[in-house]
Amino acid sequence: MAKRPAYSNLVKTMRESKFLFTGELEPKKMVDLSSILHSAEEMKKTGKITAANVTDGPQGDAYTCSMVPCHLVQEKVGLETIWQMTVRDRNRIALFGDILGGSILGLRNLLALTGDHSALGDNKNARPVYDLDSTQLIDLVSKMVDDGTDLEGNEIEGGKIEMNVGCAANPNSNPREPEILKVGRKVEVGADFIQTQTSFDIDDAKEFLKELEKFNVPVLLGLFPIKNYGIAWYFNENIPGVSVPKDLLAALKTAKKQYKEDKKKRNEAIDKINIDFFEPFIKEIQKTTKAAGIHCMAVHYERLFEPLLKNF
Amino acid sequence: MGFLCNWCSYAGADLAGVSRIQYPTNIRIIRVMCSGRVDPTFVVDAFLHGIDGVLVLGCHLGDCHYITGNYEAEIKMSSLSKLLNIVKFSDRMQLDWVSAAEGNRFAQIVSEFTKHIQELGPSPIKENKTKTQCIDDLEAVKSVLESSRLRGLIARQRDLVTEKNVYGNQIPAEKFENLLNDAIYNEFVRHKIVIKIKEIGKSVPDIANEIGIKAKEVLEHIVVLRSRGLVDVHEINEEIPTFISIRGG
Amino acid sequence: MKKVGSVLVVGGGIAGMQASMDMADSGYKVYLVESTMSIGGVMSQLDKTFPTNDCAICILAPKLVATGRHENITLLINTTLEKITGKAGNFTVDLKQQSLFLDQETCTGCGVCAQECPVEAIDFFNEGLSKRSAISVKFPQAVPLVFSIDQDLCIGCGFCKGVCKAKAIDYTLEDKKTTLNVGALILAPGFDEYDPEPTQHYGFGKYPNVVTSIQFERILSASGPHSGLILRPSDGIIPKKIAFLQCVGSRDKRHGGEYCSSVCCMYTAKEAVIAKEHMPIVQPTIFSMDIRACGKDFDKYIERAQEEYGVNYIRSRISSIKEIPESNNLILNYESEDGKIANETFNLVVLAVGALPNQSTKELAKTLKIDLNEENFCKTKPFSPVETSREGIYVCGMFSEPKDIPETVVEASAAAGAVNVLLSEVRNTLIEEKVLPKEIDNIGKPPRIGVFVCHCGINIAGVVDVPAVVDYASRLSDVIYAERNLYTCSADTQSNIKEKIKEFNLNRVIVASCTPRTHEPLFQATIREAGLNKYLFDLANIRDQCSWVHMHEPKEATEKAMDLVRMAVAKARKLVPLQEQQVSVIHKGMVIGGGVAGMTAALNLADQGFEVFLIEKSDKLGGISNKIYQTIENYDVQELIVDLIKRVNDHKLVNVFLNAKINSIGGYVCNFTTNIVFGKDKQKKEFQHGIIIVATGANEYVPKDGEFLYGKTDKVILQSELEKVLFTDSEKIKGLKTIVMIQCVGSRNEENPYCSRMCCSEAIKNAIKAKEINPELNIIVLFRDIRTYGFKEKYYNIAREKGIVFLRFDNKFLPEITQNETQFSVDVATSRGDKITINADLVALSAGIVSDREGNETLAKMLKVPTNNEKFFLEAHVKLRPSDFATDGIFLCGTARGCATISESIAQALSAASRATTILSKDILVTEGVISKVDPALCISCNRCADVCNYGAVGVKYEQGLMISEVNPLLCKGCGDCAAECPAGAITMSHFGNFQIEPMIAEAARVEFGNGRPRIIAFLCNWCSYAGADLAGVSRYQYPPNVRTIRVMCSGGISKSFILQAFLEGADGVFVGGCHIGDCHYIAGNHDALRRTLEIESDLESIGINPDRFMRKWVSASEGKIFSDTMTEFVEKIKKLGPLESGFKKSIEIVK
Amino acid sequence: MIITQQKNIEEIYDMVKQYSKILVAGCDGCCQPPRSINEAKVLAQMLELKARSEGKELKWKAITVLRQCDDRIAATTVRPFIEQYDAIVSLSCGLGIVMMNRIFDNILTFPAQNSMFGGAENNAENTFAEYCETCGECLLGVTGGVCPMAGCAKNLSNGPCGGTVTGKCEVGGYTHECAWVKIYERLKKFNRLDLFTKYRPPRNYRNWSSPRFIEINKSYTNEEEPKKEEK
Repeated sequence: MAKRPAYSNLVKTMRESKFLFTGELEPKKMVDLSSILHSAEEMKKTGKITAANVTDGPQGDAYTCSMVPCHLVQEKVGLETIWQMTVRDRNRIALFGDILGGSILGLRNLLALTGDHSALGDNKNARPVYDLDSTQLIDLVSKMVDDGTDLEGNEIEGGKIEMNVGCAANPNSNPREPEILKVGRKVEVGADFIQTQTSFDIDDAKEFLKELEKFNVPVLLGLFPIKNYGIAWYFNENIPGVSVPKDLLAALKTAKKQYKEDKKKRNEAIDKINIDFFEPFIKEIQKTTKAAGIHCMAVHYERLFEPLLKNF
Repeated sequence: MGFLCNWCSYAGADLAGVSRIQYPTNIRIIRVMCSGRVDPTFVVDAFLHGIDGVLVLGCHLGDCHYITGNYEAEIKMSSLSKLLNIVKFSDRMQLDWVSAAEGNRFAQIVSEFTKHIQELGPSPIKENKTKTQCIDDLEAVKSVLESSRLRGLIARQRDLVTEKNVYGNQIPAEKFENLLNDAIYNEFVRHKIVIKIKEIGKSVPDIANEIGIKAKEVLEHIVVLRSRGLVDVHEINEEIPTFISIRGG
Repeated sequence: MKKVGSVLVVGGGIAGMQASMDMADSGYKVYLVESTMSIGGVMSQLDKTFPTNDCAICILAPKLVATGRHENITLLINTTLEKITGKAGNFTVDLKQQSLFLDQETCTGCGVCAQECPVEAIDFFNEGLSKRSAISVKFPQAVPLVFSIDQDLCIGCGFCKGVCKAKAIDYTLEDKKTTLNVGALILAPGFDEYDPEPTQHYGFGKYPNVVTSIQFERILSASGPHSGLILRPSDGIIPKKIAFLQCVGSRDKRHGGEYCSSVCCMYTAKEAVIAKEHMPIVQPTIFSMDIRACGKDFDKYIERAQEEYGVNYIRSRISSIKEIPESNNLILNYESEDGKIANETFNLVVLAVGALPNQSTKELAKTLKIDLNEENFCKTKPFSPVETSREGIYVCGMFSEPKDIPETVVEASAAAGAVNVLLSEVRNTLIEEKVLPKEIDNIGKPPRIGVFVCHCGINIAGVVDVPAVVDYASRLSDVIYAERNLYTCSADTQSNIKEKIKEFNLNRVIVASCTPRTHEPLFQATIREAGLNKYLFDLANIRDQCSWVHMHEPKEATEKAMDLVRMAVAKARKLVPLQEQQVSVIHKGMVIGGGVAGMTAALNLADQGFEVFLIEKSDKLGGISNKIYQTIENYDVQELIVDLIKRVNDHKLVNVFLNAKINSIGGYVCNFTTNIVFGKDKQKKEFQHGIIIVATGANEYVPKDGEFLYGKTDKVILQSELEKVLFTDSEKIKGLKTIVMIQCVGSRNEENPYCSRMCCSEAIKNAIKAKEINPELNIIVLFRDIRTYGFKEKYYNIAREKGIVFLRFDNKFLPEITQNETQFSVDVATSRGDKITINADLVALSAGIVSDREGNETLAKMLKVPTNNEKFFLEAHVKLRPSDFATDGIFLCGTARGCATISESIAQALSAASRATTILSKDILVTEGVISKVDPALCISCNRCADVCNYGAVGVKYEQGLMISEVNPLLCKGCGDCAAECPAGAITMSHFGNFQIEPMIAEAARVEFGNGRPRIIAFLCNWCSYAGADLAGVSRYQYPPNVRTIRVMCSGGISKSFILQAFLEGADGVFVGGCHIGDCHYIAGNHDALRRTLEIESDLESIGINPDRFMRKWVSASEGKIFSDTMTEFVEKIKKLGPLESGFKKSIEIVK
Repeated sequence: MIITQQKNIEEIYDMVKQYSKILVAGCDGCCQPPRSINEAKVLAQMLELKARSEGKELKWKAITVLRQCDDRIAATTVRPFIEQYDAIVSLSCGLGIVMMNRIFDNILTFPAQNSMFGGAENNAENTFAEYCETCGECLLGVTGGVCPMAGCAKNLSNGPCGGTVTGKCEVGGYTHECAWVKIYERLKKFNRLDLFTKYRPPRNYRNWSSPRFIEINKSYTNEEEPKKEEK
C-alpha cells in the first residue's frame, strides 16, 4: 500500500531512519496537569525524545483523557505527542468525533489500541464498548486521512485530515504467529508505525523485530525502566509471559534493602542499575536490528532519560 | 434370726416351750411350711438388714412332711454357704435338723449358735469401716442368687445328680460340683463388677485390683457382661478404655 | 452303569458354597455336607478381607442366604461321610448326621434357649475369647439359622426344652444315617490353622498377650467379643505397640509344614491396616522374611500400608520372646537386617499361623481312597489342578494347597466345570421344576390385605404387645384379615397363610416379623404357591429393628410396631404384580484368545455339547505359554500345548478362527451377535452366541532402551530365552562359569506396580535345571522378595541345597551391569549396605508379565467392561466373583485378568467355563422382577440415567437412532439410581417406586400414639446400613424407639424429594444410611447419594430447617454398634432441637 | 440450549410469598441443565417448607411442559390448571416466562431460574460453556467454528488483543482460553490461515441490539409488492 505522507514530525524522522526515542506520559485521575507538563519538559530538555505517548485509561482505569494533555504538551512544551486511543470506551461515532477534534488541535500521531478490559480496571462493573476493534479503528483513521470520509463514506467538510496512525504489537505473546499475522492485518489496513509492548529479553526482542521487518513499517521497541522493586515484583507476579530477569530483580531488591532509610542514595543506586541494564540493551538493538527506535516507557521516571540517553 | 419348718423344728421349738427349756432371747423365729421353702435370698436379706446370725432348721432327712423338702434345703444352703464363704459370712449361718420331739436339742442348738455368734461379734455391716464393702458384697451375692442361671442349677442339682437327666443318665456328682462352683464364683465376680462400675466408669486393671482378681479374668467377665447388655464402654482416654454398667436387658 | 445327575459337596466353606451354587445353577441336584453347625467356613470368622478391605460378612452373607434357600441344594449340617462305593458317575455314599437334639425344620433360630442354658463353655467361633452355652448357634448370620446341643457340654437339665415355644427340642433324637446315590463328589473340607499351643511356640498359651492371627481377627471384628475395640487379653488395655510374627507354622520343618501358607503375608498386612484404622494410636510392626504379596493390587496394598498407615516392616525372624511379668508386655529379640542383635518391647504379639491340612482329611482320604501328598494335602497335578487321584472325585480350595480366597473360588467353579463334563448327559434329570399354580389376575381389583404378626417365641412378644398390634392392624382400611402366630416362618404357619389367602381371597400379604433380608424370599415363595404374584408382599421388621432394640420401652416398642405395620400396609395398597423377564438362551459360546486358558475353556464347553467359536488374533494357538518348556514341578508344557491344540482342532464343536479380528460385538447375555474378519484372506463371519469368555492373555515384558543393557549385548538374555537354551541346546551351558539372575525386571516399579507372580518360580526352575546340566556352575539370584508361595517353597529349599546363592537388593539401588572389553560384571548394593561386584558370563533377566494394553482397551470398549489402570481386565468382585464381569454373560480367565501360573490359568479357564455353563445349561434365562422401567412418553432423552447406571443397563439408544431411553431387563440390577435421577420422572423403579415409598413416608411421619416426638425417618440401603441395623438387633444394642426405617435397595435410589417429603410430612429428623464408599453392592450408588444429600444439606438452612436435623452416615453390615450409637446420638441432637414445628413461626394462617 | 441457573430459594419465595396456591411448571425444551417435573417438585417442596417455617400454608402442583416457549404447547398443557392456582413459578428460561405471561395474561408467571447464555455441556471441564451469542452476523464460517463473540471478552472481529498470554485471556486471571488463539490453532490445522489474516470490517450492530423482529411471510396477498429496501 503506497505510504501515506508523513504528517507528523515523528513519522518524518522515522522515515529518515534516524534512531529515535519516544517517552510515555500517564495522566492519572488528575485535574492539574502540571506534573505531566513537567515530565514533558524533562524529556524535551534531553533533546533525544522525538515524541511522547499519552496513555488513554491504562489497565482499564478511569484516568484523565489523553486528548487534552497531548494538546497542552504540544502547545506549552513543544514536544510532539503520540495520542493513544482505545476502542474500549467510545463507539465509532465518538471515535470519529474525537479524531476530528484532535486533528483540529494539531495532534498528528494516533496509536490505535484495543485497550485493557474494564473488568481489570478500577470500575470493574463498567460496560465496555468495543464497537470497533483496534484494526477497525486504523481503518477508520485511514478513511478519514486518505478518503476524507467516515466509515459509511459520508464526506468531511474541508476534505481530509492530516494524521498518522500506529498500532501496538506484543513481543511476549505465545504462540507468536497470530500476533505477527495480526500486525500484518493492521499494516494492510493502513498503520504507519508500530510501537511494541515492553520486553526484557534481548534475544526474544531481536527475533520479534526480525519477523516484523517484512511489513517494512518503522517499529519502536518498548522498554520499561523499573523505578522501584515493588513495580518489578508486580510485573513478575501478575503479568504471566513477562518475566523480569532474575539478576535485575535481585539487584533492585538488594538496593531497596541497603538504602532502606536514605531515599536519595537509593534512587541513585536504582538509576545506576537501570542504566547498566538498559544502555547496552539499547545499543545492541540499535546495532543489530532495523528498529526505528526505542519507546522508553519511563512513566513518572523522567529523571532517567538524561543519564540513560546521554551517549545516543 | 431363725427359719423353722412348720412340721418338725417349729414343733420342736413348741415342745421346748411346753417343757420350759430355757434358751437365749436373741433369736426371732419365722415359721415356714418346709425348710425347702427358705430361699437363700431370705438369708442374705437378713444379713443386709443387720442380722448377726441366721439359723435354718428343718426335719431330719427322710422325715420331711414333703419328702424331699429338706434335701432341697440342704443343696440350697450348701450353695449359699459357698457364696457366703467368699464374703466371709458363711460362719454366721447354720443349717440343722430338729424333729418335733427334740425340744431340748432345739434349745441347745439355739444357745450354742447364739454363743457362737456373740464370739464372732456384731455383723461387719454395722461398723461403718467395712459397711460399704459389706453391702456391695451382699448385694452381689443377692443378685447372683436371683440370677436364672444359678437358680436353675441349684434347683435341678438334686435330680440331675441323684436321679436322671433328660438323656436318662446321671451326671457324675463332682462334674456337677465344679460346674456349680464355677458358676457361683463367676456369677458372683460378675455381679460384683456390675455393682463396682454402677456410677463411675473404671478400667479393667482398676477393677482387677479393686476386686482383687487377675485383670485377664476381669476382661473375660466384661466380655460376658457386654454380651448380656449389662455393661458397655464408658469412654476411651489415651489407650485405657473404661466400662460402666448400663440398665441391661 | 447309569450316571446320576447329582453331586455331593463335602465342606460348606466359601469353596463348597461356590461349587454347590455353580452345580445347582447348571442343573444338578446338590447335597452340601457340612461337619459343623453352619456353612460359611473360616471366612465367616474374618473381619475384613484384603485387598479391598471389604467387610467379610457383607460379601459372604448374600451368598450364605442364596446357598441356604437354593431349591436344588440340600444342606446336611453336622454330617460326616462314612463310606463310599461305586465309581465316577454313580457313587453310593453313607452319611452320618450327629444328632442336634432338635428338629432342624421347626427350629426358627430365635435363640431364647441359649439365654436360659446354665452351662458356659468356650466359644470356638470367637477363638476362645468369649463364652457360649451348651445350646448355641455358630454365629449370628449362620445359615441354616438353627441351634444345636453340644452333647459333651450339656448336663441335660431340660431348661431349653422348657422355654422353646417352637417345640423343636427333642433329647431323644438319635444320630441319623442316610445313604445317597450321587454322580460325583467335590471335596472342599478347608483347613485348620496351625495350633502353637501344644509346643508353646513363641510363648503362646504361656503368655496371655501372645495371640494367633485368627484370634486377632475376632478381636478386630465389630461382631467379635470386644465389638471392634482392640483390647489385650491380659488387662483389656489397647495395645499401643503390636508385633506381627510371620511364618509361624509355615516354612519351618519343626513346626507345622515346610511349605508356605500363601495368605499370611497379606492377611497380616490387612490386620495391621485395620487395627490402625480402628485405633490410630496403634503402631504395628511386622517381622517377616519375604513379603509374599503376589496377587492383583497386593503390592499397592503393602505400599499403602507402609506409607499411609505407618506399618513398619522388619526383615528378620524372631529368635525368642520373654514376658515382663508385671506388665505382661513382651520383649522380642531378633537379628536385624544389618546383622546386629536387637530387642524391642511390645504390648501384644500376633502370630501369623499357617494353614495345616484339616485333621479330618487323613481318614477322609482313607474312606474315599484318594492319595495325599507328603504334606497330607490332597495330591493333584499342575495341569489338572482340581482332579484327585480317583476319577469322579474332585477337589478345590485349601484341601489341595494353601491358597487365597479368589483362587479358592476359582477352583470351586473349576471343580464344578469338571463335573459338568462328567455328568453333562444326565443334566437336569434330578431337578424337579416346582409346579406353581397360575397367578390369579388381580390387576385393578381393590386391595384385600392380610396381616400376619409374629410372636417369634418371646423375641417379639416379650416386648411388643402382639395382640394389640393385630387388633390395630385389623382396624386399618383395606386390611381384610389379621392374625398373630407363634412363629410365622414355621412350616405349619406357611400352609396356614396359604389357606387364609384362599379363604379371604386376599391379594396382598403383610408379615410383621424379622428381617426381610433373610425371610422375605421364604414368604414370597409361599404366597406364590398360593397363586399370588410374589411381589404383592411386604415385611415389617418388628424384631431386629424394634423389639430387640427397644427392650426397656415396651409401650413405645408396641407403638413403633403398629407404625411399622401401618407403613407396610400403606405400601401394600400400592404394590403391583411384576413379571420376571424371560429370554431364550443360544447354547453357543465364544472364547476370545487361543492360549492355554482359551483352549481349556473352549474344550470344557465343547465336551458338554455346546458349540464354541474360538477367536485367536495371531496365526497360532498356545499364546505366551509357547515360550515355556517345563513347570517347576517338571511337567512338560510343550506336550500339554500340543495335546490341547490337537484336541481343539479335532473337536467337531470347536470352530477355530486364526488371524481373527473382531469388528463388533452387539446384543447382550443369551444372544450376542459378533462379526469377525479372519484368515489370511480376510474372510468375514457373523455368528450368534449366548456367552463370551475373555482369555486374551498378556505379553512378556520386554526391557526398554537398554534397560540392564538388554539388546546391547548377547550376554544379557531374558529368563524365557535362557529356558529355551536349557531345554533345547544345553551344550551352551556347559561352557559357562557364572550366571547371574535379576528378579522383578519390569515388575513392582512405577510403570507396572504389581508382582508378576510366576518369575520367582521360573528363575528357580531354570537355576535348578542349569545346575543339573553343569554342576560346577555358580548361580547368583539377585532378588527383592522370593515369592515361591504354596508348595513351590520346596523348590526354593532344593535350590539353596544345590548351592544356588540368593542375594537380596533394595529397590532404591538397582543392580547395574558394566560391560567393557575386559570385564562383564554386575554391581549390586546388598541390603546389608555393602557393595559387591560379580563377574558373570551370562545375566538372565526375570521379565514379568504386562497386559496387552491397547488390545484390552479396544476389546473393553466393545464389551463395555472396565479395565484397571494397568489395563488388565477388572473382574466383578476381586474376592468372590473372580471369573465374572459385572456385566452378565461375559466371563474372564487367564493372564487377561492378572498374572498367573499355567496351572492357575487352567483352573481359571475351567472356572469361567463353569460360570458360563450356569447360563448355557438353561433354555430360558429368568431375570429378577425388581428392575426399572422407562415410560417412553415422558422421556426427554437427556441421558442422565446412563450417567448414573454402572451396568450400562439404561440410557438413550443413540446408535439405534431411537432418541428415547430404554432399560435392558437382563442387565438391570434393580438399584433404583436412575429412577431417583430422572428429571422427567419417566423412570419408575418397580416395587420401590415413588408412588409406593411416598405413602410409607407419610405414615412413618404420622405420630399416632402418645407423643412419639421426636420422630426420625431413616432411609437405609438393603445391603449395608439395613444389615448393620439388623446386626444391632441381633447383638441387642439398644437405641431410642423414635426411628422409623424405610428400606430401599440402594442409597443411590433415595431421591431428593423423598427427603423433603419426609420433612413436609412432619418428621423432626431425617437420616440417610448407605454402604461405605467402595463397598456399594451396585459399585457406585452411594456416590450419587452423597451428591444429592450434599445438595439438600446446602439448601436446608435457607428453607428454614436447621441442617442438624439431617444426617448421612455410611454404616457397614458388621457395624451394629456404630449404628445404635449413631441413632442414640442423632435422637439426642434432635431432642435438643425440639419438634420441627417449634422452629417455625406460631400462627398457621391462610393468606388470601 | 439456553443454560440457566436456579435462583436461590429466598428470592423465589419472596416472589410468591403472598400466594397460597401456586403451580410449579418444569420445561423439557432444552434438557441441560434438567428442569423437568422432578426439579419442579423438589422446588415446590422447598417452597412449602419455607412457607411452613414462616407460619403460612402453601398448596402447589408440579407439572412439566414439553416446551414453554411454544405458545400452543404451553397453552394446551397449562390451561387445565390455571383456575385453581393464584400464580405460576416456572423453571424454564426467560423465553418460557415471557411466553407464559403473554398467553396467560390473568395470572403472573415468575422465573425460578436466571437465564445465563446459549451454550452446552463441556464435559472436559465439567462446565456449561457459552458457545453462541446470537449476534445476528455469524462469523463461525471464517473462524473455524469457534465464536469470537461468545468466547472473547472484548467481542473482537480481528483478534487476538494484546492481553492474551500463553493462549489464555487476561479477563478472569488467565484461566480461560483466548478464543482467537483457538481460532488460530483451528484454522492452522486446516491450513486456512488466510481466513485468519483477512480483515473483517466493523460489524452491523443493528442485528445485535434488541428488540429484534424477523418477518414471517406466511401468506401473500398480491395487492402490494414488498417495498425494495434502499441499500
